[in-house]
Amino acid sequence: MANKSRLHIPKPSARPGDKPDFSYLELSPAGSVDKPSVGAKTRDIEYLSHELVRVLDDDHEAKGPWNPVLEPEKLQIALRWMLLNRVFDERMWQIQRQGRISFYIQATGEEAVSIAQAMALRAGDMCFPSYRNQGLYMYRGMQLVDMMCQCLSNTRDMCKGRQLPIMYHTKSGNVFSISGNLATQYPHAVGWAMASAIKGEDHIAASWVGDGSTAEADFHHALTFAAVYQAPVILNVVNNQWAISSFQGTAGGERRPFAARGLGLGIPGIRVDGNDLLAVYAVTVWAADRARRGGGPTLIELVTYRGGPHSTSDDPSKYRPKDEWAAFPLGDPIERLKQHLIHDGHWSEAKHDKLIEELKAEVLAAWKEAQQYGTMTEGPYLDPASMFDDVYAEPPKRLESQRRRMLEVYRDKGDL
Amino acid sequence: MANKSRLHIPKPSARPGDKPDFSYLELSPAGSVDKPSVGAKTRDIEYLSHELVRVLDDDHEAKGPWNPVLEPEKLQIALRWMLLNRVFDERMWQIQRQGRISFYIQATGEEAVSIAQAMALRAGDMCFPSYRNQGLYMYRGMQLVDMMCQCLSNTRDMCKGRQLPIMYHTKSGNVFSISGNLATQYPHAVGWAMASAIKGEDHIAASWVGDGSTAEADFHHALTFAAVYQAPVILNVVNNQWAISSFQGTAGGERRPFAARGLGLGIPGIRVDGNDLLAVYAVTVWAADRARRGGGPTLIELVTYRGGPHSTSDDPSKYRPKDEWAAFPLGDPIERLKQHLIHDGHWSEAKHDKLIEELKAEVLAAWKEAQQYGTMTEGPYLDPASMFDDVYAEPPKRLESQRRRMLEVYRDKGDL
Amino acid sequence: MPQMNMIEAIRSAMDVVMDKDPNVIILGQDVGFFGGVFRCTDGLQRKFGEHRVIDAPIAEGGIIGAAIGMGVNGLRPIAEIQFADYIYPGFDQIVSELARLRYRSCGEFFSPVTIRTPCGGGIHGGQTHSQSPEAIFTHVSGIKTVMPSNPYDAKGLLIASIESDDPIVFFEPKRIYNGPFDGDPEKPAVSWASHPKGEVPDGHYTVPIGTAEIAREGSELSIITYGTLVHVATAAADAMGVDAEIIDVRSLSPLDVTTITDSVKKTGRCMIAHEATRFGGYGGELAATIQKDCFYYLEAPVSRVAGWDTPYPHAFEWQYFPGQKRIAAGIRRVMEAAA
Amino acid sequence: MPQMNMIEAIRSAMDVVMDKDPNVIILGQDVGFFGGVFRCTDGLQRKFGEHRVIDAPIAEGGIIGAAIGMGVNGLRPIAEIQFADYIYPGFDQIVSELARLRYRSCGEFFSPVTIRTPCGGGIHGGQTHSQSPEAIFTHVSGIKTVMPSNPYDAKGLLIASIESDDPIVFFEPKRIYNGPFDGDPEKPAVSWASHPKGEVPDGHYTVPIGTAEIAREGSELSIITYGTLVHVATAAADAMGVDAEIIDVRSLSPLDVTTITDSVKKTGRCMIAHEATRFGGYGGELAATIQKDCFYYLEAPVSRVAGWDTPYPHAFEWQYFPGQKRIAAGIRRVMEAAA
Ligand SMILES: Cc1ncc(C[n+]2csc(CCOP(=O)(O)OP(=O)(O)O)c2C)c(N)n1
Ligand SMILES: Cc1ncc(C[n+]2csc(CCOP(=O)(O)OP(=O)(O)O)c2C)c(N)n1
Ligand SMILES: [Mg+2]
Ligand SMILES: [Mg+2]
Repeated sequence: MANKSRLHIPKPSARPGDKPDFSYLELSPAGSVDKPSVGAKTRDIEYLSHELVRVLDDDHEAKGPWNPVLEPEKLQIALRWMLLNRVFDERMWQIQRQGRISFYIQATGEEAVSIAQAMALRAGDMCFPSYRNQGLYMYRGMQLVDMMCQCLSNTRDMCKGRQLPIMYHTKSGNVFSISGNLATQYPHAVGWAMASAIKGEDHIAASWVGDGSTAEADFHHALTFAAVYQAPVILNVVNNQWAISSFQGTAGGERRPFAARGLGLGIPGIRVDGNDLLAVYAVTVWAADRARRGGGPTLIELVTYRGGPHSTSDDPSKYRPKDEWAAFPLGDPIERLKQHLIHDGHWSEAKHDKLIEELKAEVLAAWKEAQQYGTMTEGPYLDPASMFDDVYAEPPKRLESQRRRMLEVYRDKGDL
Repeated sequence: MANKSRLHIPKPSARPGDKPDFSYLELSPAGSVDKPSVGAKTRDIEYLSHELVRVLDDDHEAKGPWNPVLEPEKLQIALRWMLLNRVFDERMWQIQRQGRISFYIQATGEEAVSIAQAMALRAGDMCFPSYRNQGLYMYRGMQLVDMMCQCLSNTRDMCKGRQLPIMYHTKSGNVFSISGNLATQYPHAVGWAMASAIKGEDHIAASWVGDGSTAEADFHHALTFAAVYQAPVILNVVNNQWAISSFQGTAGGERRPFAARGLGLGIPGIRVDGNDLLAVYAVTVWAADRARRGGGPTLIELVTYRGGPHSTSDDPSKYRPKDEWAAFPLGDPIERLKQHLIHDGHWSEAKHDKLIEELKAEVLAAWKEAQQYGTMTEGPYLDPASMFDDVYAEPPKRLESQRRRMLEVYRDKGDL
Repeated sequence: MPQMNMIEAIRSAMDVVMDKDPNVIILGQDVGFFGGVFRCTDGLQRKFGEHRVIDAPIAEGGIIGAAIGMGVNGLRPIAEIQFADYIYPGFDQIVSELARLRYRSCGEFFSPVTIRTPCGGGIHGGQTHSQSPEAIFTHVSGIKTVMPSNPYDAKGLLIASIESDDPIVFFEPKRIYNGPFDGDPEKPAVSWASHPKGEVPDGHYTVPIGTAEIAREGSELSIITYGTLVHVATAAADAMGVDAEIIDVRSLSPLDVTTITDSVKKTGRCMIAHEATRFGGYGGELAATIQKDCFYYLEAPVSRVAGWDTPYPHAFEWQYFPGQKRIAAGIRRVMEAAA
Repeated sequence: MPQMNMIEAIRSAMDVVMDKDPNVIILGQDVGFFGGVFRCTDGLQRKFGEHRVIDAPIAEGGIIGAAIGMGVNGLRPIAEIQFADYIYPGFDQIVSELARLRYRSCGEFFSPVTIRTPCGGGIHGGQTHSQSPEAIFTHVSGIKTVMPSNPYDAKGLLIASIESDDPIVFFEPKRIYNGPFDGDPEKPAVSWASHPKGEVPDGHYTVPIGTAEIAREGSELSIITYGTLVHVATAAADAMGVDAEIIDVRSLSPLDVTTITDSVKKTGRCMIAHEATRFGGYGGELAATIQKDCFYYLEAPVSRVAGWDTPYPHAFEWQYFPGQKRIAAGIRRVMEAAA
């Protein structure tokens, strides 16, 4: 039957053993894309969804109308956050490999997304992240030790042991609780933004999904509601080329950029070099401004690459070339910002190395502290009886009696 | 709170008491829209989603590149089918009003959609209709008496009393079973088309949803799968301006035509005058051709107007101007085709009146016949024991015992 | 005291809460200008404005998803799903998000959404306007599931639901919107005016979630039921002259086990009745609990009368619906079982 | 006879059927080139081509919706949902369409889709990789619901499911993919090689849907269970030295009532065990049926051991999971109840 089949089957440009091939990626030269006014009509800015907004060029210079012209100090801070994200991920990955946490997800290669966008938003804006946005939590003030304690499900775990590692949340930092279900946070962001508008506040919401997740119903729900009510929301699609083993074409990325997905609803889309911190910052500021002024939603596609495996449960050598990341034309966001700063005379290899060492030490110190609150194998442990809390605000009797029954059977952690 | 709210609330141009206002509808002059080749690239035909393909002009002449140049006999047949649809609906409406069936839905004002598209498709193509596509069943050979028997849930009911009136199906006619749940048939059509491609057959599928239903998840699923696998399918959005009491803007129609919804996935969209049988026929033939040649899906938006109430349960005077239909700039599809035929010298008022009388008689005869198979108040009745059939291909024992128990309690229809 | 039918009582509940709390908003298909296909929100948009009574796109998943986000941002959304049969496209948002948000964020985030939806049969609605899907929600930890059987409870429970910080699926048995229904479709319609529970205070009051009510005291057997069937069961017992105690469960989750088991311990016999299909239905949970807690009191097995295990068939509505005859047969089975 | 683990058995089932019937195709996330996140479809795309083993977009509703359409057009689709926790976005298509298509079209249209999905806990998967949502499917008329507990049954039931013209939700308890699990996470993993049901014929055979199996004969009480807990319950009974009869339900709907009630009539005592949360769970249906049919034989109330009524908590997996201790406590309760 396969022989006569006329079904189109999307195929990635390279599989293991093949030479990486990113010729399918349409790139615009840095600085080449016009920057419209925030009040521009959607119809007049459709081009933004097909071009690629870039600020940093191949010679590490910042160029063109989207250059946000940030002070060197601010860029050094951004570099620091991206590096922290990377160093943290590396350490946690190792820790998982040593069996000390059950699961982990890296953002390797995508750090500019969370850091640049966190920088571009205001503290009162609400973020509805995916599981690869740990940078948002960091930037919004979550302590490394708290993130580690969450991954350890220990006595300081903000999730009280109820969630898989990396499923953080912070109300004070205005970053939502991560769900294991893809894209469900997208309509939440739109609803949150609608409420903000209803209350006459000027806070906006932002949410993130991956390229693969755009196929989910909630992506459509979010876009539809955002368009209908012109909700002040930024809807980000992080196109890191892969969804576990499926390349972005499996989600419909073969023909048009994901940035174009909202055009048919009148939602402007911007395609941006997701590994160019300056560009990401600039488009996010633009979209936030637009939303805050009542201009409605913007869809931002961040073109990047998933540098690591999908998660600690994944082995990408089974489905993509080992050296694909190295061939990715948009490079590594950290390296690019570093080179830009060096090029402008505001940074050096030595400073960079020193910063990395500092951050490693910071992460290590946090890890040491985190373990004091308990590890998987050594106490102190969370009280299992707490698993019956927070199911409801007003708990039904049956949960109390189940709690009692549980305690009759399992008196302590060893007692299974 | 409402005072400070900055939320955008879509509002229809007119509510009861207001003067109808269709200035929001963008119209292209008849004959003015270019017709691309079937092999044209999606990017090159985006304009089709923003224009309005029209063939019949205000002087009833057929014009321009989309004119399918159909023989007068064919047009007379089309007129006949549209009229039959209308006359049937009118009669069934009355019958419901008399309490002789429990429910009915008209297609009044939208008859060109089903008839023109049925004419444009091949018998082996599979249709996945909405509840306003009765014309498809008629054209595909379903007898009026069978449709009536379905609405009566009588002994000849193809649904054996299991479905609300109007929820027909015909396997031999290749028209799917109607669901009460909106838009669920859309992904079925795509899956069916995928199977056709997998089997190497050249049958295509077509499906229909309303403007309001485009907000449902299944609309997105269907578009995504159709785009990813380039399924040979025509996805129709019948924009009749209303979804019960909600105008098309509530589904996101304020900013862009529904025809543009697939552009971001690379699905070409065509916006067509849905009350112009020639135009609808022509775009459908074009899209079918494209699909059959492996060009993939096309989204067709049919701009029309729901001439009647949503269903027999609805009262539109509560939410829209009474005279809105009369003000609709695209008129009535039957009247327009009639005038075109008269203009060309192939029809006359007298013939038209006579045809209506004929059709009324045909419908009445069918109604007389249908009643012989049972009415709601008089036998013969379907055997209630049959309600346990077809839940499964291989029925579990519990259904047999429930059937027995039911029969112990209710021995005959009166015995409730 | 004013007389209200269930639609008026439900509308009054929303009116009262919206007057009191500017954060309460309504989101749903046709709820705004039109006032809802069953008129439950009629007049509310006129009174509270189109920014608080909002017509929504036809996307149940979107309505619930957006409502969750609104709730997280301090609003107290009431989401109307036009028919319970159409709640499934929103199922993932209910189960995976609404139900678990408080738990997974340890109370930092929650969303006090009330989902109102008309359910049940008896209105010639066919397969897709007659379903009773309550059982599947009772199985979801983190959600409360409520179904009133009369105007007084409808208003009191709905106010309690809207004001609760817990998410609630609030089922409205549409067959009794306009009057109680004893299961006989041939009888002329009766209005709520003649029913004591048709008397509904104008102002604010609550009926606590988690409490069942003894709808009719009796000593010979206990009938555990809810929604429309409370009235059918009462009529059946009356017609048979059986001294049945009828418990209106009202709050399916959390369940008021004590009121139910006290009754069964007293009568020693128990029948459960619901409209939903029997297999895997909520009656299973009730029967399992009752046989466990009342084992030594039961003189007969706990029996269930329910919708047959088929989709809801349009033409055989009255053979499908657990009407008086089927309930009577069920009662007889329980009464005749040897102790 | 070859030894297979459950993954191999499941793969073999698909392989055998695909060899036999060119209309069988597979659709799911990561099922193609990669072979599935649990490797169940590993090698099948290589063998049958990418037009029969198809990587799908991440849209469970789309996967099931498209599969239905394919089935209507003569294919026999196997849809893989990566985790049962992610089946809810496809719930409407399952309940409103797949389950009812045959009924509403009186058999003219139907779609023989098999939905395979890994379920259950015990793998440190947290809330969204551990759920057991089988109960909600058993309540849906028109769907069959199956859950094997060993490689032999997995293959036989899966072949029967794929070949059946009825739509089936086929749950795969992932904790026992690689070996039986007695509930003690500290013990070294065991493989299926040492288990008699790890012997799996290479070719075609079926295990009929609708039949339960006596996993272990006994006389003192009946334990009714399925999936992973079959092994946990066996280990618990063995450890306690209780002569329990353990029934592996396997086919949740349709249910083999006779095998179950025969056992309970014989032993006079009954405990039900499942991983899913207890309230509104499938155990309710089982208990309701058993107390009804075995009332005069029961010496103690039917008891349920199940997941607690909370979301599945990551760190307290072993306090949540109904392990040997909880099952033992349940057995004791049933055994100690006065007759
Ligand atoms: C509803 C749902 N379906 C499936 C999964 C399993 N899953 C987890 S991540 C993933 C891939 C997501 O890819 P993408 O959206 O591109 O994000 P990325 O991992 O690349 O950041 C899948 C299929 C899930 N978590 N939720
Ligand atoms: C899933 C679902 N939600 C809601 C409804 C109730 N409903 C029936 S028709 C309708 C309006 C549909 O409008 P549209 O799609 O524009 O089609 P039209 O009636 O105008 O042809 C609604 C909301 C339904 N049938 N199914
Ligand atoms: Mg991705
Ligand atoms: Mg419409």
